[in-house]
Amino acid sequence: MPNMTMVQAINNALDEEMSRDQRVMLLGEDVGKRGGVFLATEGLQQKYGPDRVMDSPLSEAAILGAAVGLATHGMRPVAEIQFADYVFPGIDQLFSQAAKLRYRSGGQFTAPMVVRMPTGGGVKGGHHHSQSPEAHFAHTAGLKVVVVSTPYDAKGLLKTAVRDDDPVVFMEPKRLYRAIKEEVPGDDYLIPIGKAALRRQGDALTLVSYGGPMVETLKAADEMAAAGLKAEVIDLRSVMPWDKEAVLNSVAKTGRLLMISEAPRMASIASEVTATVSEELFDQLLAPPLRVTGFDTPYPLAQDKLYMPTVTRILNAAKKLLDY
Amino acid sequence: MPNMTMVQAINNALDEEMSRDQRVMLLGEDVGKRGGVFLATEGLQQKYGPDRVMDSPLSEAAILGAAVGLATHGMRPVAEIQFADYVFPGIDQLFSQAAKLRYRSGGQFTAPMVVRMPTGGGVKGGHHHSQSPEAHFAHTAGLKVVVVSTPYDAKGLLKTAVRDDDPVVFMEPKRLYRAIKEEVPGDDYLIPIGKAALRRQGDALTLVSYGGPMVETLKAADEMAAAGLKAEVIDLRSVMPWDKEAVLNSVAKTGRLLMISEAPRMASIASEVTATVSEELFDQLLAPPLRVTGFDTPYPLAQDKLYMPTVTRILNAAKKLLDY
Amino acid sequence: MVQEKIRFQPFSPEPIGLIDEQGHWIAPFEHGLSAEQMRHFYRDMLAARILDEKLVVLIRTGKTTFVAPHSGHEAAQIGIAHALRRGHDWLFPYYRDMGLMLAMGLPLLEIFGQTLGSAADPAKGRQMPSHPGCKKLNIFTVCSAIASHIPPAAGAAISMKQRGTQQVAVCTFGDGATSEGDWHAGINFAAVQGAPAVFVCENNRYAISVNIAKQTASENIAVKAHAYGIPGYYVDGLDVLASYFVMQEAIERARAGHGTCLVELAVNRFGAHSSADDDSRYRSREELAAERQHDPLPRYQRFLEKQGIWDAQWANELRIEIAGELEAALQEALQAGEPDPLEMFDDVFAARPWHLEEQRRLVAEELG
Amino acid sequence: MVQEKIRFQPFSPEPIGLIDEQGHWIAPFEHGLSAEQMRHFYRDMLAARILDEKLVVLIRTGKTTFVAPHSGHEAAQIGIAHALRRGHDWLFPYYRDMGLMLAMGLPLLEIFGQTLGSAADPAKGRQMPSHPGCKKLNIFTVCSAIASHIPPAAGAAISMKQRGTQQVAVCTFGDGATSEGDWHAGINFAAVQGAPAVFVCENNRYAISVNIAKQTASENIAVKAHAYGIPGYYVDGLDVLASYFVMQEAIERARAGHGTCLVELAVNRFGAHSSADDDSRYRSREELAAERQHDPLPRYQRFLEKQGIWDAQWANELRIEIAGELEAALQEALQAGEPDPLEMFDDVFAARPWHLEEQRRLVAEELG
Ligand SMILES: Cc1ncc(C[n+]2csc(CCOP(=O)(O)OP(=O)(O)O)c2C)c(N)n1
Ligand SMILES: Cc1ncc(C[n+]2csc(CCOP(=O)(O)OP(=O)(O)O)c2C)c(N)n1
Ligand SMILES: [Mg+2]
Ligand SMILES: [Mg+2]
Repeated sequence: MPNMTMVQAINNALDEEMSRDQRVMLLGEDVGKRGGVFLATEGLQQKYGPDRVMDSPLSEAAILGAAVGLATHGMRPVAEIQFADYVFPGIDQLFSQAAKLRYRSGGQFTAPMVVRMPTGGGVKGGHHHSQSPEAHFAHTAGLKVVVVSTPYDAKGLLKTAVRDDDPVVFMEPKRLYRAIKEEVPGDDYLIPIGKAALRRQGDALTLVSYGGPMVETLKAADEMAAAGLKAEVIDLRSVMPWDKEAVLNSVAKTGRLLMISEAPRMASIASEVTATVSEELFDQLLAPPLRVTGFDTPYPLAQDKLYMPTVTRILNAAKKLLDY
Repeated sequence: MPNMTMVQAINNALDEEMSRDQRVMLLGEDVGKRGGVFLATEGLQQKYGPDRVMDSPLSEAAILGAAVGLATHGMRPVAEIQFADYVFPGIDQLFSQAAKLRYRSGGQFTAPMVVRMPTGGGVKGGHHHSQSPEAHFAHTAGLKVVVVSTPYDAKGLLKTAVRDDDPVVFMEPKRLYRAIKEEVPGDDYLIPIGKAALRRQGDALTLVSYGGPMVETLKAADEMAAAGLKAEVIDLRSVMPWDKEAVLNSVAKTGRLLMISEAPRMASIASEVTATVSEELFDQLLAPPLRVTGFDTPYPLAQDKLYMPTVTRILNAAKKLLDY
Repeated sequence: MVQEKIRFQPFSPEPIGLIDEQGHWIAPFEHGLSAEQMRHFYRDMLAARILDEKLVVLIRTGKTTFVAPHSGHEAAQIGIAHALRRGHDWLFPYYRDMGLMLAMGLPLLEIFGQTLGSAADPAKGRQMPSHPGCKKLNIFTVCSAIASHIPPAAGAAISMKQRGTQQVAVCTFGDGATSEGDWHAGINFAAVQGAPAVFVCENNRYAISVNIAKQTASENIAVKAHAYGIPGYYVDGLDVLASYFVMQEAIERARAGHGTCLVELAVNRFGAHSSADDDSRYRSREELAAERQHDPLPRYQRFLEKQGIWDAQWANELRIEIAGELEAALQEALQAGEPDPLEMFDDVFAARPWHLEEQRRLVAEELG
Repeated sequence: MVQEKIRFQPFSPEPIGLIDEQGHWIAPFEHGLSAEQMRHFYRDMLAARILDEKLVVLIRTGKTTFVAPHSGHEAAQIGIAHALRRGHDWLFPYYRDMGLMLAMGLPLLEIFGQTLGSAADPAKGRQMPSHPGCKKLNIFTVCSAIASHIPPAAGAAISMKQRGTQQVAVCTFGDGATSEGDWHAGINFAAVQGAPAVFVCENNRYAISVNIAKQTASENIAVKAHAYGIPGYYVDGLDVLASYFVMQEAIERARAGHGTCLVELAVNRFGAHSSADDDSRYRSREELAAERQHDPLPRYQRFLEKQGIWDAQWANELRIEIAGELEAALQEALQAGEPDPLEMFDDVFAARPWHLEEQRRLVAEELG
């Protein structure tokens, strides 16, 4: 099996889906000759031509809205938003059109489209190349939301997203694009949307995270393991729908939940998960479900590292849970 | 003291602030001769002229972005978004410009502006005249978010918002515009942003809500009271920042929390409040904090009533809490 | 049908008109229409007018909750409906296009089902009245958000071009819509791709209460086409044949591979913005009365008279026939009853995830 | 200074130019500039070029993380800087305007403080390099989101008009920015209000890798002004005096109450899009070499020679002097050290609400 980085796995998934299905096409800013600013679409325009790998004008509304029209007319568009931070000028096309089209037409029209976007911090991107807007999508009925953390998942989930009959927001933590290399099957495989991955087995406490902070979460878990404390680690992979069953099963076992995410804390995915666990596992909880999240400030370039959940911050919170 | 509906109280607050401060101006779609589609700005263009009560072109980005420029140049703009559902075509102006201007300029430039918007369901408005998007604003650092439920609060909080040095999203539950009439001082008074209101004293359990569902929440509390169960009822009024102290004090006393909101459930203000309470009052809780919220579907006209928290739904959840 | 020759010039200072107020055919070419065709335009305009009146009655009698009257837009809308290939081309309409959709063959039962939000609504009563759609007829379901359908129309047109379907995407909107960013972004994308999209502005000079003078400083809407390197046609939208022939040329031009264009149809809005509006607050009754002098129906009637095919009795019978069809469909839609409340949880996705199952169960239990 | 007479016509098919490639003054009017003024343009263009080179070096040496080179834009940017009233008019710039902001008097220490994100940055190192701003100089802090500063510029201009401040809002952006919805919405609002705003496109024909041919089908950017009923000036932005005189006329026209306009300055982008880009992937080296033949600095030098005021020794001393000033400011900015981490929680609001106090405390404890 070939070794791939996440960005290579994404490129490979797009390539396979495009050759499998003529209706699959890519559009976005600089996805053509440039291959995308992170090279996720590198080589695909040369291979499939400028119609199926289309450089769009500089407008997210044009990209996302055109994707809705392409999809409802029978294509399978994969739109790229150059940075998740730039989805907002076009977000009404996702919220008013894509998310509500099936519903408002009583199932007559649908928008099977994928919206790929590099997300999260850690690359010295400052205000507008670091944000993690998944909560906005999850809060909006009609969108599925995936946030990957490994090359293997990236390929399997992206292929599933392309074949899904509803709009899927596919978020790629940019700091992981080239951070990890792992074996990724060179052929077809799918990973279902909505299923979490168990990254570590343990009984001391449950660490739940997704996307970029999976790195710090696993580091923290390993440090604890070295100290003889086995944490169970769950990677949600999908945040809408999120795998409640997997989380409840684990917390029912450990009685302790620490939710880690780099998005701002207020009304976030982390809030949703801990709120749900408190509602449903009240009696099994041995300590209050805690959150380690990004801060409720714009993303500060100067504190690129400090803003995101650090291993220390995760370990401190875990200690609080265990000492409780 | 004059009796006023909420929309009259808002009109009165705008009138007072405009006569108090020359820099205060209104802009939005149909705010002029039409007086706004809900008549919140009725009569103000006749009184203050077309410059200070400005009909804008049909673009929320133009309205919100111009407000940022007006504010940073020294005016005190109050922008009206005709329906909260229509903030999304212009939301990048709130998220990228208004919310981050003070931060990105190190305090050199600021955007003291108010964004008024009718919000919520219950008026047979269907998909795009019924949504409650407050979580999107609360999740975005740099915005204050107010959701009023009484004429008295509407006037006092709107006047405070106009004088605030940061952008304030001021949400007006349209189904309450004319539902309630109460005595509202005809002169100047302010209500601080971030302070909740205690609507009922009680010890059986704590009901926390804001905006439109305050109506059903109070009805439910009164039904319980009739049955001899005194619920404490808190109206948050501001959801960013929300009054954690008031909520914690009450739940510390009652041990039971029911959070009611008509916005979709996933990653909502309701999630934030219950998550925080579980984190901080774990030992004092006698039952799991529960949520009664809107559903995670687009807003269906046909089920205009059923979509929102009904009194029955609130009473059922309260019973669950009390029987726990 | 591909034009043999180009008949109309873009960017004319005055609106293109083919029939004058007195009903004379003033074009430099023969219209070449059969009596049957000419009567058909009248029938559809009349039906549109009667539907409008009917919907207003439904409001007064509290049977429906919303209507955006299209009286004054009939000539423009019927011109569009006759110019596109029904069931083949796509229409991306807006809420004031009920006359257009009726003329395109949207079933009356669906129209009234949607208006009443009864079980006869294919969209299960989820949207406000005046928001229909029909997959069979390629009528993209109306969305309230102004101009949000422009980029989707561009996308569909790009798909039509890439797949060589010989279809055209016709997208309608009002003058206010032209101020939205999505309007600009969508037309620009279609134009740069040379996609077969025809963007049509039904310019009634008002966006609710906002007069065009506060909407844009451009000479007219058609000149905005300069920004996209496409032709912009400025047309008298009270003239059904001008609307028809220009739309036909624009659509066939697009079908023939000559790309995107913009058409402005200058119309009047005889009613308030909607049943929720009171236009006396912002529009003088004198101004309105003056507009009503320019009613597209009488003008076209004068044309038929001049053509010697006007028959008053035929017109009266037509009126009665149409009214009867509408009433019958209305009754059927009323009979259909309420949609099932639990349908609230369908069509969010192709299948219900766990959280919607839970929420559905909650309501099911409540309803017992 | 208000123009006695109008010198320039909008919507010219060819770009307006006053100096030809050989350096001849080819305008129908006298430039009326003193030798001092003529040298000043050169000094500022040279300083801009040297700053650009310096920033690229800071990237290579890993001292900074980002730069968007402006080489090829100098004539346009210096023309703008000289046309507006510094400290009185407002500038709404974008990230490629470092040369423009330098010429407007943005202190070198602030420039390098922002570039390094050191404590010398008034914005506390919060944004990427090339994103400065300065309240004293009315330079609106750069925001990465393309075209998001257009509506704010419109709003500021509306305020200027209402309050009669005699100010003008000058707003710059690239060719790609013209496709954004906010670009359209903002200019339309300014135009319909007749606000004193001058929107300036530095058209280098690329948006990162996307050539203008894929960006828009319009003849040029200037014609997009038709959509707003305002003049659009098409100018050779490699000609510093054409840029200056047209901008001056546009700005004074706005100041005199004649409203909004659009100016297109046609320039070249000599570098990659940014330090994160590799333009060899999408732009042939031949194309680039050809562009480099049209460098605004040598052309203006030839003009000075023709005017008989070119002095090679002066130019060399100037280069050394500027380089020295830049190096000194850089060192001072380096000395300033890192910003305080806890400043992360300041300036979100005028005062910190409870949740930011809590989050700040958490980090304070962590840092010990
Ligand atoms: C994005 C958005 N903003 C605001 C509204 C509220 N609204 C509904 S119709 C309308 C006016 C539309 O005017 P125009 O485009 O001229 O169409 P007309 O109704 O005149 O046919 C407005 C502002 C909306 N539906 N969508
Ligand atoms: C809203 C938004 N979308 C995408 C980007 C990413 N981006 C940064 S610069 C750029 C190209 C801008 O090109 P142009 O406007 O021509 O300016 P130039 O860099 O050529 O001077 C893009 C797409 C962004 N910054 N903002
Ligand atoms: Mg209109
Ligand atoms: Mg460019």
